[in-house]
Amino acid sequence: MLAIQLAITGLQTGALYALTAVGFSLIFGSTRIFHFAHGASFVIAAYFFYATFGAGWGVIPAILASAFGAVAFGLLLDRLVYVPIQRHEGSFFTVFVASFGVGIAVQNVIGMIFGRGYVTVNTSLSRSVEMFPDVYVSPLAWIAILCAAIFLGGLQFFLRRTHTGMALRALADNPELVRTFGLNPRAIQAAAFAIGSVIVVPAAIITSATTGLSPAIGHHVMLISLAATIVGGIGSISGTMLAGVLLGLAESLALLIVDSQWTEAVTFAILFAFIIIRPSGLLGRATAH
Amino acid sequence: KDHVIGALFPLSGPNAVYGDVFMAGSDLAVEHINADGMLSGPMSIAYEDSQGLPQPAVVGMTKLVNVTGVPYTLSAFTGVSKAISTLGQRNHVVAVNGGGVGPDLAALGEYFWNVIPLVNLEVRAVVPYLTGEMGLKRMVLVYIDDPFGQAIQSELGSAFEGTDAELVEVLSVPVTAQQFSGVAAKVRSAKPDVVYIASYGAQQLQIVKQLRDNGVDAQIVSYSGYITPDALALPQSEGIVVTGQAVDYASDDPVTKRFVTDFKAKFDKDPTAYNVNYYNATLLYGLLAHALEQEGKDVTGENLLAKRLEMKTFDLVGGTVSFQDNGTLLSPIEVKQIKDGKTVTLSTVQIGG
Amino acid sequence: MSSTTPQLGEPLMQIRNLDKSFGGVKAVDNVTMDLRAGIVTTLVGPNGAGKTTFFNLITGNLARDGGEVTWLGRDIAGIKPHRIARAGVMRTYQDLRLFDGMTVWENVLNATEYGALPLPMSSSARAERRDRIERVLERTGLADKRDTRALDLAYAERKFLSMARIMATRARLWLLDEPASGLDPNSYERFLTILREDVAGGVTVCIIEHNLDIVIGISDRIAFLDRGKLLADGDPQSVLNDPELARIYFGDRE
Amino acid sequence: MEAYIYNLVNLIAIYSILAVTLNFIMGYAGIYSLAHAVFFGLGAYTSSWVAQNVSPSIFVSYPAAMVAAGAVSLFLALPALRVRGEYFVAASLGLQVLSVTIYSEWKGFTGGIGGVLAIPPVDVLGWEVFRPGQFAILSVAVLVLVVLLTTALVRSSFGRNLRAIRDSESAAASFGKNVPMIKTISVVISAGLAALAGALYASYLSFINVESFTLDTSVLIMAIVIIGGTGTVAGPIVGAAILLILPSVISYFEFLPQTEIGSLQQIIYGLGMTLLMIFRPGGLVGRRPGR
Amino acid sequence: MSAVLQTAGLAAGYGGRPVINDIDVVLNPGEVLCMIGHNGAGKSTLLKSMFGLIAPDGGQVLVDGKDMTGCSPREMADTGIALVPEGRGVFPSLSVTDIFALGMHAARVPKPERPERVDWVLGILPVIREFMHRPASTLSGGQQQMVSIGRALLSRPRILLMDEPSIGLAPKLFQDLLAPIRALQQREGLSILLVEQNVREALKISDRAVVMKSGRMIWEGAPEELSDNDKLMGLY
Ligand SMILES: Nc1ncnc2c1ncn2[C@@H]1O[C@H](COP(=O)(O)OP(=O)(O)OP(=O)(O)O)[C@@H](O)[C@H]1O
Ligand SMILES: Nc1ncnc2c1ncn2[C@@H]1O[C@H](COP(=O)(O)OP(=O)(O)OP(=O)(O)O)[C@@H](O)[C@H]1O
Ligand SMILES: [Mg+2]
Ligand SMILES: [Mg+2]
Repeated sequence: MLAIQLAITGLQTGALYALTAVGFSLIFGSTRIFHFAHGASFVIAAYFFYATFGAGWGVIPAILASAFGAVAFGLLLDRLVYVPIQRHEGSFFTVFVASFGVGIAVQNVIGMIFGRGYVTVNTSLSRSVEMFPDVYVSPLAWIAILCAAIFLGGLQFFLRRTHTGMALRALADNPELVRTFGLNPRAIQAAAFAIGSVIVVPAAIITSATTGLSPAIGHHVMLISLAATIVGGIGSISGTMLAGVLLGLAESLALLIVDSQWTEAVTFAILFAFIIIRPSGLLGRATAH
Repeated sequence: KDHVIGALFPLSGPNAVYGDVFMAGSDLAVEHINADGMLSGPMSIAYEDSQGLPQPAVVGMTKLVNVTGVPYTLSAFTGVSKAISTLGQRNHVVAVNGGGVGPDLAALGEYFWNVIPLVNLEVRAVVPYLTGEMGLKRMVLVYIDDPFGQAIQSELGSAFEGTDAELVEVLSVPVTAQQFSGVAAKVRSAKPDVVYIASYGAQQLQIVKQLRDNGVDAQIVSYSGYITPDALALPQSEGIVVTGQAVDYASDDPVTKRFVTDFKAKFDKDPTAYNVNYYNATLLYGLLAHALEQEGKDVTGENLLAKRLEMKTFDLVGGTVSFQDNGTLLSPIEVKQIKDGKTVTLSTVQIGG
Repeated sequence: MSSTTPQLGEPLMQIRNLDKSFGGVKAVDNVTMDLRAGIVTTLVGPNGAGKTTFFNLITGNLARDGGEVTWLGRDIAGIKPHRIARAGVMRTYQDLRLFDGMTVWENVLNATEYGALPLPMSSSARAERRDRIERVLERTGLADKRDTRALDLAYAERKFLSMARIMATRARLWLLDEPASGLDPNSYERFLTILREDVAGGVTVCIIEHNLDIVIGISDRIAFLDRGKLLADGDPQSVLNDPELARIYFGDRE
Repeated sequence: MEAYIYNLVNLIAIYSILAVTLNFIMGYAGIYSLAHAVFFGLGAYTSSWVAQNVSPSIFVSYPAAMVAAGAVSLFLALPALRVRGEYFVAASLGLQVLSVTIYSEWKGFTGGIGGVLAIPPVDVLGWEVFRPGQFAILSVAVLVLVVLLTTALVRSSFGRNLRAIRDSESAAASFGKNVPMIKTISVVISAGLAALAGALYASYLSFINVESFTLDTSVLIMAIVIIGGTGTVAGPIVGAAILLILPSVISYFEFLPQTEIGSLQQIIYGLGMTLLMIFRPGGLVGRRPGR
Repeated sequence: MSAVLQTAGLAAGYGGRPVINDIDVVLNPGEVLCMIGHNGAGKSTLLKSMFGLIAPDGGQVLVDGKDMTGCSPREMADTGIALVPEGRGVFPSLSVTDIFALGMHAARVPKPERPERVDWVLGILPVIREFMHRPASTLSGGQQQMVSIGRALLSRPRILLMDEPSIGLAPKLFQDLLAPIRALQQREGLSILLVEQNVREALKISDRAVVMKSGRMIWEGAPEELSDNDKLMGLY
């Protein structure tokens, strides 16, 4: 019973990880921008929802506000920070440090506005009900899994079938050539940020009701996203999704064997092992040469 | 002459919420001391951000000791207190803790004082109440994997010896963890009728909420660190039993009355034990320095220490208190329950010295 | 380096039944040939014929599926690229792969430094090495650019730097992958001059080239590869005039 | 005041050593490690253990720290041989998180979160060095040593080989370089020297715990290198000085509201990092933007 | 006869360093103009600045007599210009099919016409059929070059700028490629600016030739004149 319970819990966690990680993976995969502040997008989306919902806006307007917050942040960051750095041919790590700095700033600004403590959105949906004897599942778990399936399926379709999807992959390979084709790399990059940021919204909202929020929550989210992106294979969206779910499951099922302080280590041991054994990731293509 | 004392509080980072609480107490005490003209000059506090972490704390302490030149600092958090205690001892600067409750804080040398009863007292008070009055026999402990949590674990282990109740499962969680649905599943599968939560900051609230959300209906118990505004506001906190030093806010003594009245006026809410402790820690400096100035002595760390040993008892908020020789306060412990966002006292337990 | 010095025309490297495929594509298919001392062998063939792959197999950059390669009589199966290089087989890349962050001088100097940790070096050896590099830069026309980062060089200069690196080593077999592609007539005349001098100095060369002027200007022998198969291997005239090969590769040459 | 400055000098020297050693693999070999704090920590723990149980002599405890870190760094060399770029970053991240868990749980050696208390002062030829002023001499001396050693290596053929590997691994191999060997040696040297910083840190503070060796520290070290300027000699030291002095400077801004000072400090710190990267992407000491 | 594409006093460079100066080049409707010049003469720079990939430092770019100086590649493409860039003009991780699809999308080719266009290009470059579904990273150098040219043709440009298409191509293949392009040009009035080092082959299909040296145009005339090797070498 405990195993089943943990598997379901892991699935829920994994669905949220997948949603968050895919956003990062999409942005990183297509723009090569190491968007470490993706965790901050998550925090912003979550607090926007918390604030507006708490102010009595109703669910739908609050979700829209949350999406607005995340997308606006992503786009602004792209315009004001990443584009100028790219103009100077800043390296991968220049971007990383800049992004990390933004992450610190956002965490503290959120702390000043909303308090540095812990807040949560109260809803009866987070209350678990007994499905089978001794197996409790909350409605939010189903919502999380459903959201992940819908969003990720939609994204997959979008990337495979639409030209924007192809353009995102092309951008990863060679921005200059994108221009030669007569496309605008800036616009494609902005699209990557918009899509990548908006896709954290369901995860952020669900987290605000289950785990609850503190300004520092973005950090962990970011690490998991990074791990899932790599385990899944850079540039592989479906790989990232799968990896996100697997990491969630591993983290939860690990409790069957080890104490909870080892669960994070389990996640990252998987990451480490993956890189050594299968460097191209779960579904990544081995690149030539 | 100006009086400056130091304070190492978490002003940023995940534990910053405590910094605000501590400051509310210490700032009020400074206002009172200055208003009374208790000292020869205006008193102020130099705050340094410890982030609740040892390394920034050591940097801040070095600055307080060497640049500001304070004789007396306020400290908080077990890790921070341990890290700075060596500096305090070496430089003869008193460090006073009013927030950390790890039992090993009692053994950090003569320059390290605690104006807070340490958590071993709280555990010793609550276990008989749970097993006796409430008739709860199967306990699960969820504790944070640090010196504080470990202290509670060992304290609980011995508290259960010789009773008919038992500790059926012990689950430790890492300091940084935020996801507890898995832990909740394990708690549930142990079928406890009481769960003890030993953590702090945002984490303890996340544990409580997630236990409740994931179908753990058993009685939850925690310690004084749980009594923060955030926790009281959490709907899932309803019915939780907590312990804490007994402060008789209704007491007639003038110090307590003035504190309670002014606190309510200033912050528009009831004070908590942390507010009291840092008020007391600051006031303690005022009392000692006042006494030293009366005698025409310098206000140095050595003299403050000597004076405390000499005076022994002090009129602080909550009544007259006395220190043990190791510099730690003894205080009665209350067992309380959270009802509608407030605590209601269930019982007060006297602890012998 | 081996002490046995094969005479002009004796096989330095022998390749027997070499095979390599990628998924379904047979990139190199049962190729057998010798690379003989002091001789320039030109590898020609349509795009995707497997020429670059053939180089990758000889240098150990790719693992072969079957066949045998011996260098100075020793089998070099499974030997790491750096060991094969130290044994005297060096190459250039179609996409150059210069050390972009280093200066011209450092690029060339580094090509001569094998050891992981710096070894003490006598001052005469040091001077000898410096002179050697100096001469190489002089001949490739890079002497003025010695302190320029490889990244900042113009196209032709990059091509010549790629040559300069290999010229400064003591490699006995050079594998050159389209070293002159995109060079203007002036530059490739210079390139040919350099290559002829080095060949006269005893270097053995295997070169991949599509430019017929260069092929004609330099080859002692031409090996023709198509779809991984060695279709012809002989003196330049007979290969160039083979009507079948002209049909699939050379096209009409006036 | 003096003691305060010495204290800052000590911390700057210690972080400079970390930054210089990270720069050694990052700036020259292109091995971007987010696990440098692991070796910092291992050095600190090992030297503390040796100082408490064997001898506090600098000639015993410090070399022991270097050897331990050098040996464990082979775990980092493993992914470095297989992958590059962001994959390696993630691998090092994995190692970092794993190590933090091990440092938290292996309480016999590290004291867990509680840390190691009362580490004896380091013994240099019979002198116990612990006062900030004296210790500054020691820490700066070690820094100078580390800088000299790494600079000498970088300017030698070894350094050229590292840069060659960074620019093109396959071409380096084609010119006879034993790429795995060179990478492994560079990682071991970097970790071994970083352990010296750990040893200094432990004997200076006389208290260490795992919180000083977390991912945040690794990121801080990396930020120091990048802000200072990768692949330069002075960069890491300038970076360390700036990043350690900045917070203390901000805390002198008396006009900031007391309760928010911590947050404001962090905001200024974070935005400062970002702005620096926008306007000086090559770092303070690095090449100017553009080609 | 007015020019379809023309520059007037065009100057451009990188990071403030001028590379080309005062270039007046005229591409007439329906002609193949061959441009040659030594390495580093600035030929690629000229093409890039004409196509809007780098902003000119001075002078003008005119398309059909209309001033389009400083327009983006997007706008240039919309006027019916396509550029085959120097080097490998493919996205390594995209399959050939995707590269073609993206190319047609960028060129705003109407959806229903696309399959037909692809067939048409495969008729000109039949070898591509063999590796249509492979990612471009697994293609040989020459195969990538073919895909790059194929993609430019897909938009059925009025004006085709080609930067050294012969690099890495087998001689026969280059001939095979030039023949249909020449035919296309003659049939449909396509105007081509061809930058080539492979002078012999390029001049065969050219109507006119220009020579660049050190950032300037130094010669202009009939291709036959350049076939005389001594004259050619004299210009370098
Ligand atoms: N990593 C790979 N995966 C799959 N196929 C590959 C790979 N590398 C090369 N090929 C295929 O193997 C064949 C030979 O390629 P190779 O690069 O050796 O050709 P080449 O003769 O050098 O051609 P070119 O003259 O165009 O450079 C080609 O069909 C190519 O597509
Ligand atoms: N991206 C760039 N940044 C800076 N300088 C450049 C850049 N591209 C080219 N250059 C310089 O501009 C000059 C002209 O280069 P360009 O590529 O236009 O010459 P080209 O005539 O096309 O030569 P090739 O025949 O070698 O292709 C050269 O000196 C080159 O170094
Ligand atoms: Mg090739
Ligand atoms: Mg060019």
